[in-house]
Amino acid sequence: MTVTVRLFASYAEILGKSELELTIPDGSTVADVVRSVNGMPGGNSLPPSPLVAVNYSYASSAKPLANGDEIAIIPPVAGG
Amino acid sequence: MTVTVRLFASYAEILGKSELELTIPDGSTVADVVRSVNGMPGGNSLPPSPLVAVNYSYASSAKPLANGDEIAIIPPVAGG
Amino acid sequence: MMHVSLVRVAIDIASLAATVAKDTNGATAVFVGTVRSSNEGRPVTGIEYSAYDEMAEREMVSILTEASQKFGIAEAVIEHRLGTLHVGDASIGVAVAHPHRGEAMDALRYIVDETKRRAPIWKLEHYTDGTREWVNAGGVLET
Amino acid sequence: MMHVSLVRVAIDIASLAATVAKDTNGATAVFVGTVRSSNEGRPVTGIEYSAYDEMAEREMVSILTEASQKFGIAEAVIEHRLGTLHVGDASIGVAVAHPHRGEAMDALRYIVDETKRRAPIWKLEHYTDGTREWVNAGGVLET
Repeated sequence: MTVTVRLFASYAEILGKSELELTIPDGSTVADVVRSVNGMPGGNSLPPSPLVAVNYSYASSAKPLANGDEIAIIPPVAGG
Repeated sequence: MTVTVRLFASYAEILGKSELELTIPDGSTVADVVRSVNGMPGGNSLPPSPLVAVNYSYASSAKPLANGDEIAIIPPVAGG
Repeated sequence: MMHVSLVRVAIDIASLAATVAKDTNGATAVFVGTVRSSNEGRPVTGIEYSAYDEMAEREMVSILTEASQKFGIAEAVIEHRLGTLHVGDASIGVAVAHPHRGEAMDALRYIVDETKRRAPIWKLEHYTDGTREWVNAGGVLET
Repeated sequence: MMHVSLVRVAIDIASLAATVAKDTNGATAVFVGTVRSSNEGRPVTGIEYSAYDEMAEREMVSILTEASQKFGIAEAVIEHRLGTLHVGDASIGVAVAHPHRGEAMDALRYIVDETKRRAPIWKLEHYTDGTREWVNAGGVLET
């Protein structure tokens, strides 16, 4: 299945991109996607367990994913 | 000695006046002035121990007064 | 900038906020009290506000001084309107600024609560049936 | 009226307050966050705000819904600005109205705190020495 991964702020700078498509095995979880991103060039500068949202809601690392999901890796927020 | 007594809001309506001069014996206290006001026409509708300010600060009923003091009898406040 | 005033014109929330603005403050908290269309179930047409002016101003200055000591605020303003107000009109405006939001909101609450508790200001409420009543006149009295 | 928005124009505090005004509400509480001239001792020239727009809006709507359940508020608005802001510019404006002041101020604090904690929005701070830094990027990370 294919999912979209979105990166923001410092994480987008570190990886040099803000969006990518990943093809992953059925049954993959948030943790699997994070591990893939950590393995990309620059990805080891990201924390091993960052905040993640799936389809615009915060999600745990154990959450199983579905085809077409949008996974966002969220740097520490600093709004306001 | 002579003091000024000021009345406000419902208390001014009850007594039909907002200011009066009182001549009182030396050594009089806030409580003595309140007792005088309670004894005036309508004054028995005021509480026996109202909030009182002397010279613009809240004061206890035992506070001794001086010539020229301004004693305000303060109905329950309801600002804002 | 600490400032208190009793006014007889409309309270302008934007100018209150501007009064406390400073480049070192990241947080501005504002409270506005307005005349409600009903109070304890009775429909209200308006409220007449009156005050013991000289004392109300001193009491509000004391409250700002206390807030400054408690919360470290250096910018705060209280504006209280007097006279006849109609439903929706602002009767009180308080603005506080501080470098950080927690202190700004703590100070705002303190100033609003203490002003309502201590400032010698009274409301004569007018109802749609033509009657009127001093608000809180039957409240608990303390020496 | 509950409303959230991400904007790229100046936040107008008077119009925020007007948005939540209603004759049955006696209390309006407003918070405005502005860009400070220094952060942790470093002189700031400006901040670039960016967001995960779709999620930030949903998260802010959730926060207003929670505030409505917790504090009984029916009128609240959050406006967050994005893009390049300079010292003194407002980055966030929150306004809440309620019949009574305690609930209005409780809800204000809840909405401001939760928005700062949960809305996916980031600040890239620019300093007078020409350097820049993602604010809080070294903060505690949680899953």
